Order: sequence, then C-alpha cells, then structure tokens
Amino acid sequence: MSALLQIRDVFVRFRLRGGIFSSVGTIDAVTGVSLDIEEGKTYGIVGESGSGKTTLARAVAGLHHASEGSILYRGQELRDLPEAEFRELRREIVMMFQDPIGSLSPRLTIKSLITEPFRIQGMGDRDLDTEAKRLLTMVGLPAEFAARYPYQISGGQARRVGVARALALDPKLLIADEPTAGLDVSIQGEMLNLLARLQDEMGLAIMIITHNLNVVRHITDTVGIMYMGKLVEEGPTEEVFARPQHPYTLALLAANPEPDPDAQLMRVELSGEPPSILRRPKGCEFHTRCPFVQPRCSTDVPVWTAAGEGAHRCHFPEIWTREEAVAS
Amino acid sequence: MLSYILRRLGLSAAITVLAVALLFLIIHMIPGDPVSTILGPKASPELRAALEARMGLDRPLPVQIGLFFMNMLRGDLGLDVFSNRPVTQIVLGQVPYTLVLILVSILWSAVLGIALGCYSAVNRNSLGDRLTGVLSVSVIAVPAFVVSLYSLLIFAVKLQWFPAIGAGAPADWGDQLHHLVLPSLAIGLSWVGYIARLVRASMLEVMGEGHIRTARAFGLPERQITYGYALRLAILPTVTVIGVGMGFLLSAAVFTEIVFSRPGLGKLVIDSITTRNYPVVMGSVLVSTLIFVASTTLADIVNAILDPRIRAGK
Amino acid sequence: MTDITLPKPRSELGEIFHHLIRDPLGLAGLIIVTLIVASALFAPWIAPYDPIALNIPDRLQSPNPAHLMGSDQLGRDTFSRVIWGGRVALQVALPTIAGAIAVGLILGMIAGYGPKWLDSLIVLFFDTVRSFPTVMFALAVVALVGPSLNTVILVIMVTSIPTYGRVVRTLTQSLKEAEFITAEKSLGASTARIMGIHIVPNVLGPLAVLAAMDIPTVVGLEAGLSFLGMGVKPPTPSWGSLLNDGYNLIRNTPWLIVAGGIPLILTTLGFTFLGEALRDVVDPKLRGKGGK
Amino acid sequence: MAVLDIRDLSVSYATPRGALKALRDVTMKVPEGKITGIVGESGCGKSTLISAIIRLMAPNAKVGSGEVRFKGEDLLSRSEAEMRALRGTEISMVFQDPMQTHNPVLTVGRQMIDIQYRDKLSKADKRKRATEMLALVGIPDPQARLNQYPFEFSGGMRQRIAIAMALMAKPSLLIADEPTTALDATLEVQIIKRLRELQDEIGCSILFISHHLGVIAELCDEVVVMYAGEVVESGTVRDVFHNPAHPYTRALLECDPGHIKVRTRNLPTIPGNIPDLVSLPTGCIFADRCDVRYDACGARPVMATASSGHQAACHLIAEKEPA
Repeated sequence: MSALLQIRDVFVRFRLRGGIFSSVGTIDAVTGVSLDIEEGKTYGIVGESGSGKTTLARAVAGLHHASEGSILYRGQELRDLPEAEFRELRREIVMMFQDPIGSLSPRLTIKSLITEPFRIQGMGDRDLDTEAKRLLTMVGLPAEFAARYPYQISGGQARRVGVARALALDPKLLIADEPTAGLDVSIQGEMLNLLARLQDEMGLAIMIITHNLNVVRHITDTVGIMYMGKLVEEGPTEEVFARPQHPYTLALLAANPEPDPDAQLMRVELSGEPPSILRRPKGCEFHTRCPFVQPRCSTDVPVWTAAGEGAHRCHFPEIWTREEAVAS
Repeated sequence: MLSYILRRLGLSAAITVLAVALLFLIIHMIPGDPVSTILGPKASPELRAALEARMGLDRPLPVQIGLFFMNMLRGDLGLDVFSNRPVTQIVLGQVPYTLVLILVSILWSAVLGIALGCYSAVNRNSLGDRLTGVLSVSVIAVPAFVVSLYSLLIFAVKLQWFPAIGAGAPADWGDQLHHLVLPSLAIGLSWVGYIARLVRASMLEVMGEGHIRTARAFGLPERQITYGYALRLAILPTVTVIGVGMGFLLSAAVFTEIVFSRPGLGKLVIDSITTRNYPVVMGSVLVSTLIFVASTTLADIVNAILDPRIRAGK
Repeated sequence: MTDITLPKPRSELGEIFHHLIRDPLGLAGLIIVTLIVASALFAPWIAPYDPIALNIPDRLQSPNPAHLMGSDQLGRDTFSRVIWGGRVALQVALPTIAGAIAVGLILGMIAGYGPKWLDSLIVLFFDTVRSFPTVMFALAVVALVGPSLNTVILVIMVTSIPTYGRVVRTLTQSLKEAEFITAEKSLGASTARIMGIHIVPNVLGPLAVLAAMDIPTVVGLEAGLSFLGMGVKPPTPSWGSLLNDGYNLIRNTPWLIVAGGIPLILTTLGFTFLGEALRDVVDPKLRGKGGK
Repeated sequence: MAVLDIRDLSVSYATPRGALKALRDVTMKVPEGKITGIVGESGCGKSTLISAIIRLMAPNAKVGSGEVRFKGEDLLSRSEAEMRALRGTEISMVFQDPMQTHNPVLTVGRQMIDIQYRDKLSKADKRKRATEMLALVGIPDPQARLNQYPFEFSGGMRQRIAIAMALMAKPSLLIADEPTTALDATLEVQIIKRLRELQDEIGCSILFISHHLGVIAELCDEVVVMYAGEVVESGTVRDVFHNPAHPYTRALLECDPGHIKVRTRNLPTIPGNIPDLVSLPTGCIFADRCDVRYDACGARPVMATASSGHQAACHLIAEKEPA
C-alpha cells in the first residue's frame, strides 16, 4: 500500500528582492527532501531555525510553491495544482499554525472562526451553531467560548480553537507547526494528548513540525531531522533516539537534556553558528559545525544512506558512534 | 551610504518628472484653457491663435510635454504675459521670502515641539504632560490662516506690537525679523503641537523597548538614556514628518502671505490668478513642487545618516 | 465546567462607544462634533435670519440680543451665516474624505496585497501626487476653471488619496504577513474573502482615526480657499468668506473675524479630540491590554 | 555568606480590577560564588522578582514589604542614585530577547564604551577592554566587529555581546533572565557552557532564571522553584530534582518532556490554571491543582525543612518535620 503523502525530491526556492523591479538571486529553503507519511501515523520533522521545516510544511499545505520534485497525496500530484482544485483537497489536508492567537482573525468570534471551514467549503447551510458546539466540546472548551474574540482567550485555549478549526471537516492529514510553542511545560502535555486522542478517534495522519526533539518522542512513529533544507536523518522514533546516526541528531538530543543534575551526559557542543543558506558550505553542509569532522567531509557530499530501519546523510557514522562509546 | 543616496535621488528625479507630466496632463484635461484664461472669453480668434503659437499650444500634446521638459531643464518656464520677463526670474525672485518663512517656522516649531515631546514622555502622566497634551491636540489642526487672522487682529491691529504688512526693509535684518514673527507664529503653531505629539508617542514607544531597559540596567545616567539613546531613535519618524511637512507649510504659507501682505510664492500665485497671468501660476506651482520633492528627499537622506539600518537596506 | 456563564461581550461598535465616552477628550470631541453636525443639518430651523438677505440698516453691528454674533457690512446676521456655513463645510469635507478613502482603500489594498511591480507603481503614483502642494495645486486649477465648490472637492480629494492609500498599504502589507491570513489561505479562503472579511475590517479602524483627524484639515482648506475667493462664490455663506469679509473690515470691527474663526476652531478641536480618543480605542496594542 | 538575601518580599501591581499580588513573602538566597536558578512557569513572578532586585519596576508596581539584601545592605531603602551606582558595576543583567537588548542605531563599540562611563580611562583603553571582552565570549575578529551595528549580528552573537557587557565590570552578581530561551538549542548549549566558564574565571554569583528544567539541572548549584508569586521549594539542584518535596515541583518534573522516555499516548499534565492573583484563594496557593491535597491545605503553609538546606512550602513536609 502506498503512503498517504509521498514527498519526492522537493525543492522550495525563494526569489531574493533587490531594487524596485529587480531580483538579485534565489535561495533554496528546502533542497531535495523526500519522505512518506502513512495513513493514521505521525511523522515528526525536527530542525532549528532556518532548517526549512516550516517551509516544507507550507509547501505540502499548498501555501508555498514547490519549484521541483513531487508531492503526491493519495497518488495525486499537488505541485502546480491550481488553487481552485486545491481548495477541494483543503478539506482533507489542514494546517495548524505556530502562533495560537496570531493565527486567528482578530475581529471574528470563536464561533465564526471554527465554522469558517464550512462556509469556505460551501457547507454554510449546515446548522453552524450545532457544529460550533460539537467542535468546542471535541477540544474540551465550554460552549460559551463561541461568543468570545481571540484576544479574550489564553494561548492554550487559542491552541484548542486552532485544533477545532483544523479538524472541523474531518480531514485526513493534519500539519501541526510547533503545536506546543509558547505553552508552559505543565500544559504542553494536554495539547499533545488531545492530538493523540483525536488521531485515534479520527484515523488522522499527523505531520508535526518542531524544534524540540523531546516533544515528538512520545507521539511520533517516525522522525526526520532537517538541517539547512535537507533531511540529515530519518528513522523510527525509538530507533533514532536510541541510536542516532548523524552527529547533528546527537547534538539536538544532547541540547535537550533531561532534568537530572547527575545524568551522564555526552555534551556535544557544535562550533559556531549555522552558515547562511546563501553561502552553503561545500561537501557535507554540516562540516563547519561538526565536532567529528574529517578531511573528506569538506569536499565530498554525503549521500542518503540506509542504515537499519532508518537512513542518514553522514560519511562517518561509525567514527563518532565509537567516540560516544568511549565517552560513556 | 552613497548607493542609498544615489537610489534616493533617482527616485526623486522620477517623481519630479512624473509630477511635472501629471501636472501638465491635468491642466490639459480639465475644462478651461490657458488662452481664454489669459485673454478672457471675448478675445478675437487671431489673437488667440497668436498666443497659442507663442505658448506652443498649437502642437501635439507629447511634443508640448517634451518641449516643456526641455525648457524646464534649461530653466526656462516661459514669459510673463504682461511684462515679458522670464517667469523663472519672477518666481525665483519670490522663492527666498517663502523659503525663509517656512524654514524659520519649521525651525522654531521643531525645536519647541521636540522639547515639549521629550518633556511629556519623560514626565508621563504628570500635570505638565497632560497640559502639553491638551494644548498640542488643540493647536494641531487649527488652520494656519485662522491663526494668522487672529494674531493679526490681536498683535498687529489691537496691540500694535508687530507690523501688519510686508516683509520689512530689504537691508534691515532686525526689521525683517520683526516682520517674520507673526507669520511664522501662524504657520508654526500647529506644528509645535503635531511634533510634540509625535515625539511624545515615539519616545514612549522607544522608552518601552528592551535596549532602554538594558541601558538602565547598566546604570547609564538618565539624561544620556533619554537624549543619547531614546531620542536618537525617536527622532527618526519626526525627520520624515518634517520633510513631508514642508508641503503643508507651502500651502499654509499662501494664506499667511496674503493675510500679512508678504511677498512670496503664495502672494505671487494669487496676484497672478487675479491678473490671469497663467504662465506665472504654472511656474510657481512647479517650483513649489520641486521644493517639496527636495525637502522629502533631504529628510530621507538625513534619516539614512541617522539610521544605519536604512543605509543597509534592512 | 460547561455551566459557567461568561459576561456577554459587547458588540464592536458598542465597545468603541463605551471606551470613547469614558475618555474626557473623547466625550468632549463627541459632543462638539454632534453639535456641529446637528446645527448644519438643522440650519434652516436654528438660524434666526436668512443668511443671504440684505438688511442694510442693521449693518456692522456688534453682538447684541438680536444678532448674537453681530452683523456684516450688508447687515446679514453673522450667527445665521456661521450656522449655514457649517453646511458648506461639511458638504465639502464629507464627500472629499469619502472619495479619498474609497480610492485610497482600493489602491492601498492592491499595492499592499498585489504583486511587487504594481506596488512600486502605485507607490510612485502616491509619492507624485503627494508632492503637489495642495493649495498651490488647487489655485492653479481654479485659475483655469474658475472658483467652484466642486473644483475644491475634487482637488482636495485627489491630493488626499496618497495619505489614505499609504496607510492602507502599510497596514495591508503587515496583515498579509500575519499568520491568520496564512491560516485562512490554508483553509482555502479566496482572495476576495480574505480581503473582505479579514483585511478590510482590520484596516477600517486606523482609517477612521485618520479620517476624523483629516476632516478639520479639509474644512480648513475649504475655508482657506473661500477666504482667498477661490472656493464658494458669494453670497453663499462659508466660514472662509466670513473671514474674508472680516479681514477687509479688520480695522472697523473685530467681530467678523472672531465669529468666522470660532466655528473653524471648534470643528478642529472636536474632530481632533475625537480622533485622538478613537486612536486610543482602536490601537490594538492598547485594546489587548484591556482584555487581560 | 549570601551575596543576595531576599526576605519576605511582596510586590503588587495596581490594575483596574484591584491589586495584583505578583509576589508574596518571597524569601530566597543567592550564595556567594554559586549559580542559583529560579524555575517557574508563566505568571510565577520571576520577572517581577528580578525587576524588584535591580529596582527597575513598572510604574504601577509597589513593594508591599520585605528586604532585598545585597552584601548585607537593603537595596529597597537605597536612593535611586545609589542604586544606579550599583547597576552595571556590582549587579548586572542579561535579558531574554537578544534582538531587543541593544540600541539599534549605535555601534556595539559605542554601547560598550558608554557603559564604562564611570571609569577614568582613555577612550582607546575602554575600546581595548571592550575588544578583550568580546574575544572572551567567543566573538571572532572583535576589533572590527566593534564598529558594527547590532543588526549585523545574529541572535546568538548578540546574546554573547550582552554577556560581555554584563561581565565587563566584573560584577558580584549577574542576573540572567532566560538568556537562552530565544535561541536554538545547539546555540543554547554553547552559551551555557561559556557562562559556566566565565563564572569560574570571574568568580561572580549568578542568578539564572529559566523555565527549562534541563538547563537548570545542567548549570545551577542551587534552585528556587516559584509558583504563582510564591517560592514553593528551594535547595540544591540535586536535592530538589532528585527528591522534590513540593507536589508542584514533583508534577513539573514529571511533565518535562526530557523526563519521559517511553512512548505514550497520555503525557502527564498539571490540570487547572494558576489562581487569579487579584483575588487570591485562602490557604495553599497550589491546593486546587494538587493531587495530594488534604484538610490542612485550607491554611497557608510556611516553608518547612525537608532536609538540611532543602525547604518546601507544603503541609506534608511540616508534618514530617521533627519538632
């Protein structure tokens, strides 16, 4: 059976603006990403700022144009699909945004906001009061919230409104961009539990975008790590956590330590800052920051290599995994 | 920096060309034509034809515009209908009066406005701030010619502290200054309020920013924080507004020159309209447009000098 | 949990009104503006005399019970002319600003939301039109077509378009980048829907503030042009022509100038106060704080 | 001896709804030469606490009672001029948002020279010192970068500059308010490590505020846990994180995603919301969200000693405490 969503060698390119009528060049925010998301499963995309993770998500949601490659949803090509035809699919592919309050139109009531999908998709003749009540109950908000405005609710509540709105039309694929951003630790879990519950109830596939590896550990089936617009590692979540194959993954794991002062940490410190995507390093693009860099890394581009159940983009996974063994 | 200035000057040149062309077109499209404006409706066809030929109005429109630009570049805005003197000479003769009036007005109002704005922002919600606030808001939109008339009535006619008419004796600086007081008061008053409000608002915004908190956390003297750090940023929008404000001041100056019978561009235009001296009217409008474009350009360049982010194009 | 009753939020306009009347400045502005608009609307019933009819025996009177603000050189009652002058002022100001807002809104939204080249073009147009000094430009046009109210309206309207257009453009540009617009797109909202339901309502607030602050400017310009004899034609009463009469008679009687200036100053104060107060209410930064 | 010793500090804000009691009877210490962490979620009063320490409070804030003793002297009774003399010399700060920390229209060098205004050095010497500090925090080519403006630096670099500025006068106390929250995790690691090294070198005490438990565990010696304007627990990091005495600390640790290693469909949470700080509940502030609440919780608990140097404001501890 083929996957619900198949992404193949996708590039997203932006034009850089110069003067009034001129453009001075292009930058590739996403460069040749391929991944599959299975029906009813959760895929976590992890990366730091500038990794292209949000751009990739928006390309899948039809909000950015993919310049190359293909995005197949149930076998249908989404790239270059005219907006009029894409609109039909927007019932099935929905997105949740990073800023919980900022992603709600400020002058609309919560009721109008969560019933907007019906109106946009030509289903405005339904009993919207009932639908609003159903959706609010679904995400655990009191029905009275229908009359409020976005600025009158808290960030956590706004998140739930975002979920209600995304799931209003019973979609198949939910793209969640940093679903826990800005939430306190004690309520992050509520959000993730809600998503997990609704996934079980609705058979939803979820693509979670996050900068925090730990957030996706418990709820994803597969994770992909992005660096400078590329996937550098992918694999079953438990596999990646147990045996990371790419030094960047290890650095991310080490950067989110568990709250234990005695934990034996292998602190992987990356040197310097991420290079500008206007001037990509030659060879392995991670070599400028890699603590285990070898001469070959600055000249040869590593290829996507399958290893175990996952795959990675590193010349020498064996070198630093050995060093790790030495350290611990 | 240089590239920014060059780009900005290029834009100004484009605006000027467009403005002149647009002006020309509008004049052509609206009903009424220069010839009957000058000669009156009862002129004979021969006379009309002669004048049209002299003004180049008998040629096709694009040619007219082209000729107009050529002449303008040479500094030739045509001839006065009555005296046959070059319009450029007549208009430029009046420019200094208006320019001095405007510059003096913007200068005193900017200085006072910035000072009041800073005072209000620093002493936020104090009695002085509230008082300044109400006064500023009250004077902001009072039309300049109403202030002109009232100050004429009170200080020139009733109290006779200041002269009511003219710009003063040509060689006597003191007398000229004496004649400048009431007109520049009339034009500048609303700007004091406007600038004070603007500076107060942007000062308050800047004072709330993180870097001011940093400066305080390093114990920098409050004076340095206010004037060296906050005002440095808060002044930026004010500079732009003053640049644009020149346009409004040019308008206000027209009324003030009439009320105080001061020489200047405004008086020239009104006198020329009454005498149907159409080329002089056009010339004056053009020159004031140029003054306006020059002042906004200057304001943007000053802003670029003050703000490194503009220079870098960020 | 579901039984909690929350206070019912006020409607948007109700909320604005509520905030306005609690601000002393706003309340003062609202009262003055209401008075001016009402006196202009009901001029025929309020004005004690015909504003045009000559009454030479009563000429150049100082204020007295029969003529509250005195009379002019033709014996016309100044108070009646002031009341009727308000009509002319609003007749000019309202269509001028409505027109400028309409055009500015459309052009500004196209510039802010549309492609970059169109934006550059429209901005160039705005900058060009803005560089005509309004009064000079108006005088040049009047010189050609002769003084009339419609000329005044048209000229001020055209030169005001950039003011509104630029504000709308800036607001649209920042709204376009806002996450909620992206969210609407992800739901499949059409451009028309995004513009109409999500952008326009967020632009109208600041635009209303700008309009309130701009009305006195336009009223002042009309009065100014009429003062120069380039606006309304006599004997139509306008605050500007009243002032012109007063200017010519400044050494005979101060009352005409005083009377002609007062309504202008009141209009200015009223609308500016209202605009300032409205700004505090509309400003989303300040609004957000009220909610917490 | 403690560099900073806060006793029974209460601060409230005047709001239209009434006084918002942001801090209530906060007592805590920052021992000399140690790194003390304050951890807590939004609304716990961390920001109010640090603004009260350096006395840069919002205009509507009011100190109700208490003392802030710095090297034995109460800061709250000092004049504004005396306070200003302390800021940037004895106590300095690093703020949360590196993009907002510096004046955007002045060069970094100018800002670093300005803050040395108290020293009677030549401008060249001040510049040299600024260069040295930039090099110390790991900014390459510091000499040239002094002439650049803040927008020419990345967020991580700007935070390094902020740290360089804060440490320039070799302060006794550095207050760092979530200095790494706005940064990517891999950059956070670098900054934390550098901070630790610099602290060793300069020997100052650090008060480090964070909501990130893992970072606190990694960096700090002591930790203070705050909830809704009160200190609920304090002690060494090891004591508090290994044997949390307060139910809130325990729940918070359980919720931390770094703590949970098994795949689950049901992550732990703390149900409910923080109480309204305008109309406070009587009794324990955490009671209505607490899973071990009992009769005694109707009364407000006092700090009780769980073990030596480890205290928590919970009746359960007080009960166990030997009389």
